[in-house]
Amino acid sequence: MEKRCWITDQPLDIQIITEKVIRREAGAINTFIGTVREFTNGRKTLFLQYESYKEMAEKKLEQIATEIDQHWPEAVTVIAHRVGRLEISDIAVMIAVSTPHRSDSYEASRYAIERIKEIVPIWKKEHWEDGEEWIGDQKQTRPGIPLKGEIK
Amino acid sequence: MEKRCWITDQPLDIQIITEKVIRREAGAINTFIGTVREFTNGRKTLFLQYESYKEMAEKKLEQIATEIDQHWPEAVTVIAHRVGRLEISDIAVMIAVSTPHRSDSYEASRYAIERIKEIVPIWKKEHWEDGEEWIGDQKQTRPGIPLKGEIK
Amino acid sequence: MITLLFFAGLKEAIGDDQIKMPAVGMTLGEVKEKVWAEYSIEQVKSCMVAVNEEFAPEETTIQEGDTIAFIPPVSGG
Amino acid sequence: MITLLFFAGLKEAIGDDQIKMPAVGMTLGEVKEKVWAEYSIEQVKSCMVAVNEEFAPEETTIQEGDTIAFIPPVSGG
Repeated sequence: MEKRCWITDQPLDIQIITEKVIRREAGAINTFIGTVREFTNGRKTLFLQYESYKEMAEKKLEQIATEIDQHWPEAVTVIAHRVGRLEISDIAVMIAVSTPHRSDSYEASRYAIERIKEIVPIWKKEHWEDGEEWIGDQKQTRPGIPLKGEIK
Repeated sequence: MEKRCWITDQPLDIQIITEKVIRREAGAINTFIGTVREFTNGRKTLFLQYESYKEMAEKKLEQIATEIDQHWPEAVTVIAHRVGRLEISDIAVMIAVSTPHRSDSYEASRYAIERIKEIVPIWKKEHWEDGEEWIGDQKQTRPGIPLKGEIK
Repeated sequence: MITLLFFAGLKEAIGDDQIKMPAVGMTLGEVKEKVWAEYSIEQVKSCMVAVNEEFAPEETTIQEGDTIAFIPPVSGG
Repeated sequence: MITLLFFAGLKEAIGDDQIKMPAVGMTLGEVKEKVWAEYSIEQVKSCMVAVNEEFAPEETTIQEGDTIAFIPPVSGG
Protein backbone atom coordinates (compact mmCIF):
# COMPACT_ATOMS: atom_id res chain seq x y z
CA MET A 1 0.00 0.00 0.00
CA GLU A 2 1.13 3.50 -0.76
CA LYS A 3 2.29 5.53 2.22
CA ARG A 4 -0.28 7.92 3.62
CA CYS A 5 2.20 9.85 5.81
CA TRP A 6 5.64 10.96 4.80
CA ILE A 7 8.51 13.39 5.28
CA THR A 8 10.21 14.75 2.17
CA ASP A 9 12.73 17.38 1.17
CA GLN A 10 10.81 17.99 -2.06
CA PRO A 11 8.01 20.54 -2.63
CA LEU A 12 4.56 19.31 -1.60
CA ASP A 13 2.05 19.04 -4.44
CA ILE A 14 -1.43 20.25 -3.45
CA GLN A 15 -3.17 18.52 -6.33
CA ILE A 16 -1.53 15.14 -5.83
CA ILE A 17 -2.03 15.12 -2.07
CA THR A 18 -5.68 16.13 -2.31
CA GLU A 19 -6.41 13.55 -4.98
CA LYS A 20 -5.15 10.80 -2.70
CA VAL A 21 -8.20 11.23 -0.47
CA ILE A 22 -10.89 11.77 -3.14
CA ARG A 23 -13.16 8.74 -3.34
CA ARG A 24 -16.74 7.74 -4.09
CA GLU A 25 -17.69 7.28 -0.44
CA ALA A 26 -16.61 10.80 0.54
CA GLY A 27 -18.62 13.98 0.13
CA ALA A 28 -16.26 16.24 2.04
CA ILE A 29 -12.55 16.95 1.90
CA ASN A 30 -10.79 19.29 4.25
CA THR A 31 -7.20 20.24 3.66
CA PHE A 32 -4.85 22.22 5.81
CA ILE A 33 -1.74 23.73 4.29
CA GLY A 34 0.88 25.34 6.48
CA THR A 35 3.03 27.85 4.62
CA VAL A 36 6.05 29.92 5.62
CA ARG A 37 4.77 33.28 6.84
CA GLU A 38 6.93 36.34 6.34
CA PHE A 39 6.18 38.16 9.57
CA THR A 40 5.81 36.80 13.12
CA ASN A 41 5.17 39.33 15.86
CA GLY A 42 6.46 42.05 13.59
CA ARG A 43 9.75 40.27 12.93
CA LYS A 44 10.64 39.50 9.33
CA THR A 45 11.53 35.92 8.45
CA LEU A 46 13.95 35.46 5.54
CA PHE A 47 13.59 31.69 5.30
CA LEU A 48 13.13 28.61 7.47
CA GLN A 49 15.14 25.47 7.91
CA TYR A 50 13.16 22.37 8.89
CA GLU A 51 14.84 19.31 10.33
CA SER A 52 13.28 16.00 11.31
CA TYR A 53 14.10 12.73 12.97
CA LYS A 54 12.73 11.20 9.82
CA GLU A 55 12.04 7.58 10.77
CA MET A 56 10.35 8.55 14.02
CA ALA A 57 8.53 11.51 12.49
CA GLU A 58 6.96 9.28 9.85
CA LYS A 59 5.93 6.82 12.55
CA LYS A 60 4.37 9.63 14.56
CA LEU A 61 2.48 10.98 11.56
CA GLU A 62 1.24 7.46 10.95
CA GLN A 63 0.22 7.28 14.62
CA ILE A 64 -1.82 10.47 14.15
CA ALA A 65 -3.52 8.99 11.08
CA THR A 66 -4.31 5.88 13.12
CA GLU A 67 -5.75 8.01 15.91
CA ILE A 68 -7.97 9.65 13.29
CA ASP A 69 -9.04 6.21 12.04
CA GLN A 70 -10.12 5.40 15.57
CA HIS A 71 -12.00 8.65 16.24
CA TRP A 72 -13.44 9.05 12.73
CA PRO A 73 -13.64 5.53 11.29
CA GLU A 74 -14.90 6.72 7.91
CA ALA A 75 -12.05 9.20 7.36
CA VAL A 76 -9.20 8.78 4.93
CA THR A 77 -6.15 10.81 5.91
CA VAL A 78 -2.96 11.88 4.17
CA ILE A 79 -0.22 13.92 5.86
CA ALA A 80 3.02 15.16 4.33
CA HIS A 81 5.68 17.37 5.86
CA ARG A 82 8.55 18.97 4.04
CA VAL A 83 12.02 19.49 5.52
CA GLY A 84 15.09 21.43 4.44
CA ARG A 85 15.26 25.07 3.49
CA LEU A 86 11.86 26.67 2.84
CA GLU A 87 11.29 30.12 1.42
CA ILE A 88 8.42 32.47 2.24
CA SER A 89 5.08 30.99 1.05
CA ASP A 90 6.52 27.51 0.58
CA ILE A 91 4.35 24.71 1.92
CA ALA A 92 5.76 23.09 5.06
CA VAL A 93 2.93 20.73 5.87
CA MET A 94 -0.19 19.51 4.15
CA ILE A 95 -3.03 17.48 5.61
CA ALA A 96 -5.96 16.14 3.60
CA VAL A 97 -8.89 14.31 5.13
CA SER A 98 -11.94 13.01 3.31
CA THR A 99 -15.10 11.88 5.08
CA PRO A 100 -18.71 11.23 4.09
CA HIS A 101 -19.90 14.37 5.91
CA ARG A 102 -18.28 17.76 6.33
CA SER A 103 -18.09 18.14 10.11
CA ASP A 104 -15.83 15.15 10.46
CA SER A 105 -13.47 16.39 7.77
CA TYR A 106 -12.94 19.68 9.59
CA GLU A 107 -12.54 18.06 12.99
CA ALA A 108 -10.15 15.35 11.87
CA SER A 109 -8.03 17.80 9.89
CA ARG A 110 -7.79 20.13 12.86
CA TYR A 111 -6.93 17.22 15.12
CA ALA A 112 -4.09 16.26 12.80
CA ILE A 113 -2.38 19.66 12.79
CA GLU A 114 -2.68 20.04 16.57
CA ARG A 115 -1.15 16.60 17.12
CA ILE A 116 1.65 17.31 14.65
CA LYS A 117 2.62 20.27 16.77
CA GLU A 118 2.63 18.09 19.88
CA ILE A 119 4.29 14.79 19.07
CA VAL A 120 6.10 14.76 15.72
CA PRO A 121 9.88 15.22 15.94
CA ILE A 122 10.28 18.04 13.44
CA TRP A 123 11.98 21.33 14.25
CA LYS A 124 12.18 24.64 12.50
CA LYS A 125 14.88 27.23 12.63
CA GLU A 126 13.80 30.77 11.91
CA HIS A 127 16.27 32.85 9.96
CA TRP A 128 15.68 36.56 10.49
CA GLU A 129 17.56 39.53 9.17
CA ASP A 130 19.24 39.88 12.55
CA GLY A 131 19.69 36.33 13.70
CA GLU A 132 18.44 32.79 13.78
CA GLU A 133 16.81 30.56 16.33
CA TRP A 134 15.48 27.04 16.74
CA ILE A 135 11.80 27.43 17.53
CA GLY A 136 10.49 25.36 20.41
CA ASP A 137 13.70 25.72 22.39
CA GLN A 138 12.37 28.59 24.44
CA LYS A 139 10.07 28.04 27.35
CA GLN A 140 7.54 30.53 26.03
CA THR A 141 7.11 28.74 22.71
CA ARG A 142 7.21 25.14 23.70
CA PRO A 143 4.42 23.16 22.20
CA GLY A 144 6.65 20.15 21.84
CA ILE A 145 6.46 18.23 25.07
CA PRO A 146 4.06 15.31 24.81
CA LEU A 147 1.78 14.78 27.75
CA LYS A 148 2.66 11.89 30.02
CA GLY A 149 -0.29 9.94 28.73
CA GLU A 150 1.14 10.10 25.23
CA ILE A 151 4.31 8.27 26.17
CA LYS A 152 4.03 4.60 25.40
CA MET B 1 -9.70 42.90 -9.47
CA GLU B 2 -10.16 39.22 -10.20
CA LYS B 3 -13.36 37.70 -8.86
CA ARG B 4 -13.00 35.83 -5.59
CA CYS B 5 -16.42 34.13 -5.78
CA TRP B 6 -17.94 32.56 -8.83
CA ILE B 7 -20.36 30.02 -10.28
CA THR B 8 -19.21 27.95 -13.23
CA ASP B 9 -20.29 24.97 -15.29
CA GLN B 10 -16.65 23.94 -15.71
CA PRO B 11 -14.65 21.58 -13.44
CA LEU B 12 -13.12 23.29 -10.40
CA ASP B 13 -9.32 23.24 -10.29
CA ILE B 14 -7.96 22.54 -6.80
CA GLN B 15 -4.48 23.85 -7.56
CA ILE B 16 -5.61 27.10 -9.14
CA ILE B 17 -8.17 27.88 -6.45
CA THR B 18 -5.74 27.16 -3.61
CA GLU B 19 -3.01 29.25 -5.20
CA LYS B 20 -5.30 32.25 -5.26
CA VAL B 21 -5.09 32.53 -1.46
CA ILE B 22 -1.39 31.74 -0.95
CA ARG B 23 0.49 34.87 0.08
CA ARG B 24 3.45 36.03 2.16
CA GLU B 25 1.30 37.23 5.07
CA ALA B 26 -0.45 33.88 5.51
CA GLY B 27 0.87 30.88 7.39
CA ALA B 28 -2.30 28.80 7.17
CA ILE B 29 -4.63 27.77 4.39
CA ASN B 30 -7.76 25.75 4.93
CA THR B 31 -9.68 24.39 2.01
CA PHE B 32 -13.01 22.65 1.91
CA ILE B 33 -13.97 20.62 -1.12
CA GLY B 34 -17.46 19.22 -1.47
CA THR B 35 -17.64 16.23 -3.80
CA VAL B 36 -20.50 14.14 -5.10
CA ARG B 37 -20.92 11.18 -2.74
CA GLU B 38 -22.17 7.89 -4.12
CA PHE B 39 -24.33 6.78 -1.20
CA THR B 40 -26.67 8.80 1.02
CA ASN B 41 -28.58 6.89 3.67
CA GLY B 42 -27.90 3.69 1.77
CA ARG B 43 -29.36 5.03 -1.47
CA LYS B 44 -27.12 5.04 -4.52
CA THR B 45 -26.70 8.30 -6.41
CA LEU B 46 -26.00 8.00 -10.14
CA PHE B 47 -25.23 11.67 -10.73
CA LEU B 48 -26.33 15.14 -9.59
CA GLN B 49 -27.68 18.11 -11.43
CA TYR B 50 -26.90 21.50 -9.90
CA GLU B 51 -28.79 24.62 -10.88
CA SER B 52 -28.25 28.18 -9.69
CA TYR B 53 -29.74 31.62 -9.89
CA LYS B 54 -26.34 32.65 -11.10
CA GLU B 55 -26.29 36.43 -10.64
CA MET B 56 -27.77 36.25 -7.17
CA ALA B 57 -25.70 33.20 -6.18
CA GLU B 58 -22.49 35.02 -7.04
CA LYS B 59 -23.67 38.03 -5.03
CA LYS B 60 -24.47 35.80 -2.07
CA LEU B 61 -21.08 34.08 -2.24
CA GLU B 62 -19.51 37.52 -2.33
CA GLN B 63 -21.64 38.48 0.69
CA ILE B 64 -20.26 35.45 2.57
CA ALA B 65 -16.71 36.47 1.67
CA THR B 66 -17.47 39.96 2.96
CA GLU B 67 -18.87 38.54 6.19
CA ILE B 68 -15.60 36.63 6.57
CA ASP B 69 -13.65 39.86 5.97
CA GLN B 70 -15.59 41.40 8.83
CA HIS B 71 -15.18 38.53 11.29
CA TRP B 72 -11.62 37.60 10.29
CA PRO B 73 -10.08 40.79 8.89
CA GLU B 74 -6.81 39.10 7.98
CA ALA B 75 -8.44 36.33 5.94
CA VAL B 76 -8.37 36.03 2.17
CA THR B 77 -11.24 33.96 0.82
CA VAL B 78 -12.06 32.30 -2.49
CA ILE B 79 -15.27 30.38 -3.15
CA ALA B 80 -16.29 28.59 -6.34
CA HIS B 81 -19.36 26.49 -7.02
CA ARG B 82 -19.94 24.32 -10.03
CA VAL B 83 -23.33 23.78 -11.66
CA GLY B 84 -24.65 21.42 -14.31
CA ARG B 85 -24.36 17.65 -14.33
CA LEU B 86 -21.83 16.28 -11.86
CA GLU B 87 -20.68 12.68 -11.65
CA ILE B 88 -19.68 10.79 -8.51
CA SER B 89 -16.49 12.31 -6.97
CA ASP B 90 -16.75 15.50 -9.02
CA ILE B 91 -16.14 18.68 -7.07
CA ALA B 92 -19.30 20.72 -6.51
CA VAL B 93 -17.89 23.43 -4.28
CA MET B 94 -14.48 24.59 -3.19
CA ILE B 95 -13.60 27.09 -0.48
CA ALA B 96 -10.07 28.28 0.24
CA VAL B 97 -9.20 30.62 3.10
CA SER B 98 -5.75 31.83 4.06
CA THR B 99 -4.97 33.54 7.35
CA PRO B 100 -1.86 34.32 9.37
CA HIS B 101 -2.77 31.69 12.01
CA ARG B 102 -4.42 28.30 11.65
CA SER B 103 -7.46 28.63 13.91
CA ASP B 104 -8.90 31.42 11.84
CA SER B 105 -8.48 29.49 8.61
CA TYR B 106 -10.50 26.56 9.95
CA GLU B 107 -13.20 28.75 11.44
CA ALA B 108 -13.64 30.99 8.41
CA SER B 109 -13.69 28.03 6.03
CA ARG B 110 -16.32 26.28 8.13
CA TYR B 111 -18.34 29.48 8.32
CA ALA B 112 -18.30 29.73 4.53
CA ILE B 113 -19.69 26.25 3.86
CA GLU B 114 -22.41 26.61 6.51
CA ARG B 115 -23.50 29.94 5.03
CA ILE B 116 -23.48 28.55 1.50
CA LYS B 117 -25.97 25.95 2.62
CA GLU B 118 -28.15 28.69 4.13
CA ILE B 119 -28.30 31.60 1.74
CA VAL B 120 -26.91 30.85 -1.70
CA PRO B 121 -29.54 30.11 -4.39
CA ILE B 122 -28.14 26.84 -5.70
CA TRP B 123 -30.13 23.64 -5.88
CA LYS B 124 -29.22 20.05 -6.51
CA LYS B 125 -31.28 17.31 -8.00
CA GLU B 126 -30.36 13.80 -6.96
CA HIS B 127 -30.62 11.18 -9.67
CA TRP B 128 -30.97 7.71 -8.19
CA GLU B 129 -31.41 4.39 -9.88
CA ASP B 130 -35.10 4.51 -9.01
CA GLY B 131 -35.97 8.16 -9.33
CA GLU B 132 -34.91 11.75 -8.98
CA GLU B 133 -35.62 14.56 -6.55
CA TRP B 134 -34.77 18.20 -5.95
CA ILE B 135 -33.04 18.30 -2.57
CA GLY B 136 -34.19 20.99 -0.17
CA ASP B 137 -37.80 20.78 -1.36
CA GLN B 138 -38.81 18.46 1.44
CA LYS B 139 -39.59 19.80 4.86
CA GLN B 140 -37.22 17.37 6.55
CA THR B 141 -34.21 18.53 4.54
CA ARG B 142 -34.72 22.23 4.39
CA PRO B 143 -31.58 24.12 5.13
CA GLY B 144 -32.48 26.82 2.68
CA ILE B 145 -34.57 29.35 4.49
CA PRO B 146 -32.56 32.34 5.64
CA LEU B 147 -33.26 33.62 9.10
CA LYS B 148 -35.28 36.82 9.28
CA GLY B 149 -32.20 38.74 10.34
CA GLU B 150 -30.51 37.77 7.12
CA ILE B 151 -33.10 39.42 4.93
CA LYS B 152 -32.00 42.85 3.89
CA MET C 1 -44.65 44.66 -16.00
CA ILE C 2 -42.43 42.62 -13.77
CA THR C 3 -40.58 39.37 -14.29
CA LEU C 4 -41.01 36.31 -12.08
CA LEU C 5 -38.26 33.70 -12.00
CA PHE C 6 -38.66 30.09 -10.91
CA PHE C 7 -35.98 27.58 -10.07
CA ALA C 8 -35.39 23.90 -9.37
CA GLY C 9 -38.50 21.96 -8.33
CA LEU C 10 -40.67 25.04 -8.56
CA LYS C 11 -39.61 25.68 -12.14
CA GLU C 12 -40.58 22.13 -13.02
CA ALA C 13 -43.92 22.44 -11.24
CA ILE C 14 -44.75 25.77 -12.90
CA GLY C 15 -43.53 24.46 -16.22
CA ASP C 16 -41.55 27.58 -17.04
CA ASP C 17 -38.50 29.37 -15.71
CA GLN C 18 -40.06 32.83 -15.99
CA ILE C 19 -43.31 34.63 -16.50
CA LYS C 20 -44.21 38.31 -16.92
CA MET C 21 -47.13 39.90 -15.17
CA PRO C 22 -48.43 43.34 -14.20
CA ALA C 23 -47.81 43.86 -10.47
CA VAL C 24 -46.47 47.38 -9.94
CA GLY C 25 -47.72 48.73 -6.62
CA MET C 26 -48.54 45.31 -5.21
CA THR C 27 -46.64 43.88 -2.27
CA LEU C 28 -44.47 40.82 -2.60
CA GLY C 29 -46.96 38.94 -0.44
CA GLU C 30 -49.73 39.83 -2.85
CA VAL C 31 -47.69 38.64 -5.78
CA LYS C 32 -47.14 35.32 -4.03
CA GLU C 33 -50.89 35.04 -3.43
CA LYS C 34 -51.59 35.74 -7.07
CA VAL C 35 -49.14 33.11 -8.28
CA TRP C 36 -50.53 30.68 -5.72
CA ALA C 37 -54.08 31.36 -6.92
CA GLU C 38 -53.06 30.67 -10.49
CA TYR C 39 -50.89 27.58 -10.03
CA SER C 40 -51.99 26.03 -6.74
CA ILE C 41 -48.45 24.88 -6.02
CA GLU C 42 -47.86 24.52 -2.30
CA GLN C 43 -44.23 25.56 -2.57
CA VAL C 44 -45.09 29.00 -3.92
CA LYS C 45 -46.33 30.00 -0.50
CA SER C 46 -43.53 28.51 1.56
CA CYS C 47 -40.52 29.57 -0.44
CA MET C 48 -38.36 32.63 -0.04
CA VAL C 49 -38.59 35.48 -2.50
CA ALA C 50 -35.88 37.77 -3.79
CA VAL C 51 -36.40 41.12 -5.46
CA ASN C 52 -33.65 42.14 -7.84
CA GLU C 53 -31.31 39.44 -6.50
CA GLU C 54 -31.77 40.18 -2.82
CA PHE C 55 -34.00 38.39 -0.30
CA ALA C 56 -36.93 40.65 0.53
CA PRO C 57 -39.76 40.62 3.07
CA GLU C 58 -43.39 40.15 2.00
CA GLU C 59 -44.27 43.79 2.70
CA THR C 60 -41.98 45.01 -0.07
CA THR C 61 -43.80 47.07 -2.71
CA ILE C 62 -43.11 46.08 -6.30
CA GLN C 63 -41.64 48.66 -8.66
CA GLU C 64 -41.79 48.72 -12.46
CA GLY C 65 -39.14 46.46 -13.93
CA ASP C 66 -38.49 44.48 -10.76
CA THR C 67 -37.33 40.91 -11.08
CA ILE C 68 -38.90 38.65 -8.50
CA ALA C 69 -37.30 35.27 -7.93
CA PHE C 70 -38.97 32.43 -6.08
CA ILE C 71 -36.21 30.68 -4.14
CA PRO C 72 -37.01 27.13 -2.98
CA PRO C 73 -34.98 25.89 -0.02
CA VAL C 74 -31.40 25.88 -1.28
CA SER C 75 -29.21 22.79 -1.43
CA GLY C 76 -25.84 23.92 -2.71
CA GLY C 77 -22.48 22.88 -1.35
CA MET D 1 27.19 0.19 23.01
CA ILE D 2 24.25 2.37 22.31
CA THR D 3 23.73 5.31 19.95
CA LEU D 4 22.59 8.75 21.09
CA LEU D 5 20.99 11.08 18.54
CA PHE D 6 20.72 14.84 18.85
CA PHE D 7 18.57 17.21 16.85
CA ALA D 8 17.99 20.88 16.15
CA GLY D 9 19.35 23.26 18.80
CA LEU D 10 20.67 20.40 20.89
CA LYS D 11 22.66 19.00 17.99
CA GLU D 12 24.26 22.40 17.51
CA ALA D 13 25.01 22.73 21.21
CA ILE D 14 26.52 19.23 21.44
CA GLY D 15 28.40 19.81 18.20
CA ASP D 16 27.46 16.40 16.77
CA ASP D 17 24.33 14.62 15.61
CA GLN D 18 25.24 11.36 17.27
CA ILE D 19 27.59 9.77 19.78
CA LYS D 20 28.13 6.19 20.88
CA MET D 21 28.56 5.20 24.50
CA PRO D 22 28.37 2.13 26.73
CA ALA D 23 25.08 2.27 28.66
CA VAL D 24 23.53 -1.20 28.65
CA GLY D 25 21.68 -1.80 31.92
CA MET D 26 21.43 1.90 32.77
CA THR D 27 18.09 3.67 32.87
CA LEU D 28 17.21 6.40 30.43
CA GLY D 29 17.33 8.88 33.32
CA GLU D 30 20.88 7.81 34.12
CA VAL D 31 21.89 8.23 30.48
CA LYS D 32 20.50 11.76 30.54
CA GLU D 33 22.47 12.48 33.72
CA LYS D 34 25.63 11.17 32.12
CA VAL D 35 25.20 13.31 29.01
CA TRP D 36 24.36 16.28 31.19
CA ALA D 37 27.50 15.71 33.29
CA GLU D 38 29.61 15.63 30.15
CA TYR D 39 28.13 18.55 28.21
CA SER D 40 26.46 20.77 30.81
CA ILE D 41 23.73 21.72 28.35
CA GLU D 42 20.55 22.70 30.14
CA GLN D 43 18.33 21.32 27.40
CA VAL D 44 19.62 17.77 27.87
CA LYS D 45 17.74 17.53 31.12
CA SER D 46 14.50 19.12 29.99
CA CYS D 47 13.98 17.47 26.64
CA MET D 48 12.03 14.34 25.83
CA VAL D 49 13.79 11.13 25.01
CA ALA D 50 12.85 8.40 22.57
CA VAL D 51 14.17 4.85 22.58
CA ASN D 52 14.13 3.17 19.18
CA GLU D 53 11.84 5.84 17.73
CA GLU D 54 9.27 5.84 20.50
CA PHE D 55 8.95 8.26 23.42
CA ALA D 56 9.99 6.46 26.59
CA PRO D 57 9.90 7.21 30.32
CA GLU D 58 13.09 7.80 32.32
CA GLU D 59 12.82 4.45 34.12
CA THR D 60 13.33 2.53 30.87
CA THR D 61 16.32 0.21 31.02
CA ILE D 62 18.70 0.44 28.09
CA GLN D 63 19.35 -2.65 26.00
CA GLU D 64 22.34 -3.41 23.77
CA GLY D 65 21.93 -1.71 20.40
CA ASP D 66 19.28 0.77 21.50
CA THR D 67 19.07 4.10 19.76
CA ILE D 68 18.30 6.93 22.13
CA ALA D 69 17.12 10.21 20.63
CA PHE D 70 17.04 13.48 22.52
CA ILE D 71 13.94 15.32 21.29
CA PRO D 72 13.89 19.06 21.95
CA PRO D 73 10.41 20.66 21.99
CA VAL D 74 9.10 20.11 18.50
CA SER D 75 8.07 22.91 16.15
CA GLY D 76 6.78 21.26 13.00
CA GLY D 77 3.68 22.24 11.08
